[in-house]
Amino acid sequence: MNSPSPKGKAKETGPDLSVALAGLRLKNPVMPASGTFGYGEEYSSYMDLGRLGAIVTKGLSLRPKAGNRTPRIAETHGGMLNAIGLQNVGLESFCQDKMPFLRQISTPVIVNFFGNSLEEYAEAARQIDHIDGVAAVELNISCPNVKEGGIVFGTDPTAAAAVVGQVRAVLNKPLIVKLTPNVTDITLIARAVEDAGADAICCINTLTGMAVDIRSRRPQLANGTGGLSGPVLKPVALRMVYQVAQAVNLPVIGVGGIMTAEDALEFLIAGASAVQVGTANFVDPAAMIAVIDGLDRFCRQERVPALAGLIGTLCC
Amino acid sequence: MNSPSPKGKAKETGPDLSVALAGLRLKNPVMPASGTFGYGEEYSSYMDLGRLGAIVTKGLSLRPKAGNRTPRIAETHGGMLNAIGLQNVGLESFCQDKMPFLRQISTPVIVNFFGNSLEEYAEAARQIDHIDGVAAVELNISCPNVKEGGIVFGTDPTAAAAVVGQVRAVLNKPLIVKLTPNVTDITLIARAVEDAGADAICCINTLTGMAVDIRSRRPQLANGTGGLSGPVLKPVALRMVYQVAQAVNLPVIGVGGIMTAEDALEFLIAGASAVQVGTANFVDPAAMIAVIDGLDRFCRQERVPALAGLIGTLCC
Amino acid sequence: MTNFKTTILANQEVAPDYYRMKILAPEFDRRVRPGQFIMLRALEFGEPLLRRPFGVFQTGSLPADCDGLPDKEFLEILYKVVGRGTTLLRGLHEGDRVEVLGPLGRGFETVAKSGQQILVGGGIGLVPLYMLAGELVRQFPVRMLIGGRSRKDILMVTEFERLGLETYVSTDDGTLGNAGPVTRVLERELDRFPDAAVYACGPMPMLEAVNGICAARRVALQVSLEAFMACGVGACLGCVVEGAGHSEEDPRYLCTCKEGPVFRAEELDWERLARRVSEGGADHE
Amino acid sequence: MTNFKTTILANQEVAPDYYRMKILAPEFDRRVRPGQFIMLRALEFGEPLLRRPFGVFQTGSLPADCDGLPDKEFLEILYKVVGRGTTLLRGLHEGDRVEVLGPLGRGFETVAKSGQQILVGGGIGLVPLYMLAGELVRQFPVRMLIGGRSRKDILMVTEFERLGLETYVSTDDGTLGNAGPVTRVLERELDRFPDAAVYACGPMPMLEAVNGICAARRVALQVSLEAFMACGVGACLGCVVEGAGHSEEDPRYLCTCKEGPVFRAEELDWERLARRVSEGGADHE
Ligand SMILES: Cc1cc2nc3c(=O)[nH]c(=O)nc-3n(C[C@H](O)[C@H](O)[C@H](O)COP(=O)(O)OP(=O)(O)OC[C@H]3O[C@@H](n4cnc5c(N)ncnc54)[C@H](O)[C@@H]3O)c2cc1C
Ligand SMILES: Cc1cc2nc3c(=O)[nH]c(=O)nc-3n(C[C@H](O)[C@H](O)[C@H](O)COP(=O)(O)OP(=O)(O)OC[C@H]3O[C@@H](n4cnc5c(N)ncnc54)[C@H](O)[C@@H]3O)c2cc1C
Ligand SMILES: Cc1cc2nc3c(=O)[nH]c(=O)nc-3n(C[C@H](O)[C@H](O)[C@H](O)COP(=O)(O)O)c2cc1C
Ligand SMILES: Cc1cc2nc3c(=O)[nH]c(=O)nc-3n(C[C@H](O)[C@H](O)[C@H](O)COP(=O)(O)O)c2cc1C
Ligand code: FES
Ligand code: FES
Repeated sequence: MNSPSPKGKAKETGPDLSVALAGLRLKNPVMPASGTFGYGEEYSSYMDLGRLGAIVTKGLSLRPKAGNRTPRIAETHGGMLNAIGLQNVGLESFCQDKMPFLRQISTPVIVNFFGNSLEEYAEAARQIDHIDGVAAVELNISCPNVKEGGIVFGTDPTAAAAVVGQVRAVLNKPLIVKLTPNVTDITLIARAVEDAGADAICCINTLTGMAVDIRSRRPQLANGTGGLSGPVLKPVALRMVYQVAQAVNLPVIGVGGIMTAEDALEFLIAGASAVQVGTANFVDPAAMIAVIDGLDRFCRQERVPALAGLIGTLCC
Repeated sequence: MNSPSPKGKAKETGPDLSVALAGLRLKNPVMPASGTFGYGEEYSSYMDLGRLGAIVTKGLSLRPKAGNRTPRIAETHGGMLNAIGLQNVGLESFCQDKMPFLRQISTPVIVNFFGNSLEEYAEAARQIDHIDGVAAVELNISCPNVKEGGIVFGTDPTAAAAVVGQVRAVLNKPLIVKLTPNVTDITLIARAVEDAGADAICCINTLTGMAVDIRSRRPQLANGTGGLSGPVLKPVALRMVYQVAQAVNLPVIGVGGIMTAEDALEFLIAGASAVQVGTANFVDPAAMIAVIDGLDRFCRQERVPALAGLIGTLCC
Repeated sequence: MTNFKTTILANQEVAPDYYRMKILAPEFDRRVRPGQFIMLRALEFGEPLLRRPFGVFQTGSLPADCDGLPDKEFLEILYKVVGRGTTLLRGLHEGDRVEVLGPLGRGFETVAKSGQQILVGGGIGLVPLYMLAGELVRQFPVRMLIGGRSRKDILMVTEFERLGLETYVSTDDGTLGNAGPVTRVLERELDRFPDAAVYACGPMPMLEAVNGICAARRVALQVSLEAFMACGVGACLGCVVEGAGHSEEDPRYLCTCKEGPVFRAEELDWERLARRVSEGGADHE
Repeated sequence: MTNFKTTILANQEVAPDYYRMKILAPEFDRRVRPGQFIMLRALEFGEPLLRRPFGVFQTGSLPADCDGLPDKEFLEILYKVVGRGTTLLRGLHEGDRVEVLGPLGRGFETVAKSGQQILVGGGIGLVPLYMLAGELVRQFPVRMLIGGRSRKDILMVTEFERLGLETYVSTDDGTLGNAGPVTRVLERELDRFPDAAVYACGPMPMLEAVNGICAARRVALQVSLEAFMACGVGACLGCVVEGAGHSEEDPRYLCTCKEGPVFRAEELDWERLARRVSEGGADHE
């Protein structure tokens, strides 16, 4: 970090916000959570995307996916439920229509993807590995294994290891595995995923929840249940990030309810090497920029020369 | 329901709010959640305790328990974390000092209790079974089995069944089993508990969470992690109540984030036969009375003659 | 598309549960098209978390105070109090801070060649039609059909009349204007002007009826839809509607926030739209 | 102990970050003891969820308006803005609605036989001492020792003086009154009046020092403690402190909300108290 910052004014060098993650060096630890930032373009008029530590895409699958019927979202106290159903344009269209824009952004692109069988996961990974301009992949294992009775890959250590192993076998790019919080002991899954070859762990996806319309006596979501996100998630996400960071030797990306720089700092201190911001983007399209600026301010105030020095410094 | 209501004015009979639960008939489905209402007396100056559907005590153990160091509570967005550590006066002192007051209240008393080994659970159950004036017991299985490596009883179907079986063997009173939400599949636990002889299921206890003080870089709770309660919990609780009500043939008590009558109705419609109000008592000491009055109002407005008719009527 | 923090200039009740809110918004006028909307939230409130979508009713400017400052350009919304977010909005006052994301989405196309322009607004659905009417009336004869359940749901009639439109009111219960659905007036007017262009906004059942009428007569129709929204910019995919030709195998979802809220009728899959539950302004008539 | 919804009569800044709030509270005066507190929340806000505890600074009544209504009895709190809840309180105005639970807890005992009464208040900790001073001064000579970090943390000196007390101010940085800790003044006064009774409220380190001094001289001491509170009525067991003789085997927890906030010094386990982290007003000096 000897070179002067590109847009740098002629004043003293600011704190170093950069972090290392699964072989990547990020200019700061802040990136969007998959599914809350589209394919980047949607928010490009609200911020300089190049300021982000990385960009994470909406979850992609081999073929386009229709997603669920509407209503797909419902608001709850301090959070929201979503049952989008992983609607996405599919890998082919992503390469053609979305990647050209993303390649122009001067920040690493992380592709989030999923499948409904081991084969789908592996084939998707094979294809993504060849996409030029993709810095890393994020494997969403919160999906049911449709072929094998529908158990969610990420809720069972063996199934989680299997899918990670299949993907690892065909993938050269760094592999981030995103865990579901709907489990008894997330450290068991984290360890299985580590052993199967993951380079980093992203923690957490949404908690499964429900809301009922008492007049119509129907679930508020057409799908019945949905994924809970937003500030409500933070205490659970923080606990799991802490547990996982203790349990494995991989870097952890913290996600769940981050709205402010203070929230992000809680995750970094608890052991996260980077953070993702999801629902907050809906509340404020410039939320991530505010988080980055806030991290910078905190480091100056507290005289922290390098943000990475705070990672995992929780004293218990 | 032929007798005129005791304090009844000379107007038409109101809606019937009563519900059946594990052999008890409750005048309405609203009761406090264990640990948020002390031993009843604490709130007696704010309401007529006799109006409650039942009273549930703070969790009790064979011997007095010291609980955790402080800070024991921290507020989070839309909820709170607690790590009280099950501090309680112990069964003996409960019988001597608390029961005489509770016996005077014209509503069923439900004793919540826990242990740290199968033997402790069984011995506590044996003693409670003999306490005059206790209508039912609520078994909290969110505790670690200290003797067997510390795994939490309620997170494993076999361990859950074992503790319920032991207690069932010595208990004549109705047995409610309270489940922890920190599991992959709550229906597995619910079915195990049903098979082991439970009369009802209470769903849910707190989600494990954490909060970090970014200046001191310590957890906000002395205990590190704590239990998340309050409105944030509602979507998860509702989902689990719905799942459990589908999975077992026992009545379910819904608990988690209930603040208003509308919240309670969501739970009843999703399949709960009764509801417990916890954190809301701290926000408003008369919260339960407001919930009861609100249920009454809803039934009048929607012309529901008997509230029990709404239970489990969710159309999916 | 910008996001800006600003202040409320006025927030007045216009009828029970209906409010007009003027929001300071310099240069908004230049950027907004009739039919576009904003996502609004009150600052300094944690709850509700998400912003709420509102059509832009009009833009304008208040004369400068004696303080020598320039005129205050504003955007105005007209809203009905239906739940948590709008209850909170109702409680705000002049000077309170809000945050506005917008203008968002695709507005009405006004590419009609000639002829009668018929606007159909049901309840609060007349909001996006006001700016449209103002624009159309400069070139075309415009007829405004306003419908509602009852007298109290009929708003802004004088305002529309002042634009110089022919305005027809109907209420289901006959407490104001013609008794009966607004679609009956539409049919009558289309009998007279069979090649009119129609623009509609209102509750879903009304829109379906309007679509049925227009489709049968091959009359060009644009509708403005509602949906639950989280982001408002096409990122979350929460607000989709099924487009024409949609199927499970070949999904053709359209984002109400980005590809809408205004759609040409033929872009939509009306059969599936009709099956939507509890969305799309059912509560807002 | 009641819970009542009421309105704010005034909410004024008295120094940067310090506010006085008068709350309409008929008949509160009759029920409250010096040292008791209330749990307060603003209505119509979902966040923060839990009420916040505040000592009662004083009670009083505002003269009736010309409207023929009776005098407005109020209770007054004095608070420092430190976080979410107090930031929200600062933003409230006359007429805004709040909910009050109280009076709560055990106040000061004023059973002293005779002699000097010495009150020691650190920062915002002087709040509960004001009513106490007013009560004591009717019977005894009272000395009020006010300490703070700096000039800006010293409040209400004139108010205390007006009660007719001897008032001594000290600041750590010497910007007002004596330079040095308030405990130095306490030692000096105790040298002069060795059988005085002492009453203290303030940050934990100050209370410990005061306890050390009083214990060594066998002077009767009452302290008012702070703790995080959820219920305020003894139900949640969130606010406990270790009582004298406490051990794991024979736990002697006392609820700050119910058995306190005022304790006789000998009731407490001072060694364990000293080990408490981040509670008890450390941030409030
Ligand atoms: C593009 C667009 C333009 C709109 N323009 C206007 C307008 O000009 N004036 C106006 O009064 N309203 C308008 N609405 C509807 C408005 O957004 C909702 O009434 C508002 O979000 C309700 O918020 P709430 O918190 O008060 O209600 P909630 O508490 O969230 O819900 C109360 C009820 O309102 C309904 N509802 C909630 N959100 C929406 C939504 N986004 N779309 C449809 N129904 C909803 C639900 O069915 C629910 O039963 C528009 C909606 C969209 C999508
Ligand atoms: C019996 C009692 C009487 C009190 N009397 C007064 C008073 O008269 N005037 C006054 O200004 N304050 C008083 N306090 C402290 C006051 O309750 C807290 O400052 C307030 O709750 C902070 O709320 P917040 O949401 O602004 O801060 P938060 O956002 O909740 O926290 C900000 C910081 O304040 C501290 N804090 C938060 N809550 C408490 C608490 N309950 N006790 C101690 N520290 C806390 C925390 O360490 C945290 O770092 C009293 C506390 C108690 C227990
Ligand atoms: C509307 C929406 C869509 C989402 N889509 C995806 C997805 O496609 N893939 C994925 O791994 N996570 C998805 N998530 C989960 C988020 O990436 C994130 O894990 C979660 O929202 C918690 O973070 P938050 O509280 O900051 O929103 C989605 C979340 C939301 C709200
Ligand atoms: C301070 C506190 C203490 C609690 N103590 C107990 C307990 O002793 N036994 C038990 O089974 N649950 C206990 N709980 C859990 C509650 O009974 C309830 O399951 C949980 O708080 C969720 O409900 P709520 O969101 O309405 O608070 C406690 C909760 C709180 C907040
Ligand atoms: S509201 Fe998010 S995509 Fe339309
Ligand atoms: S605050 Fe609940 S016991 Fe004291």
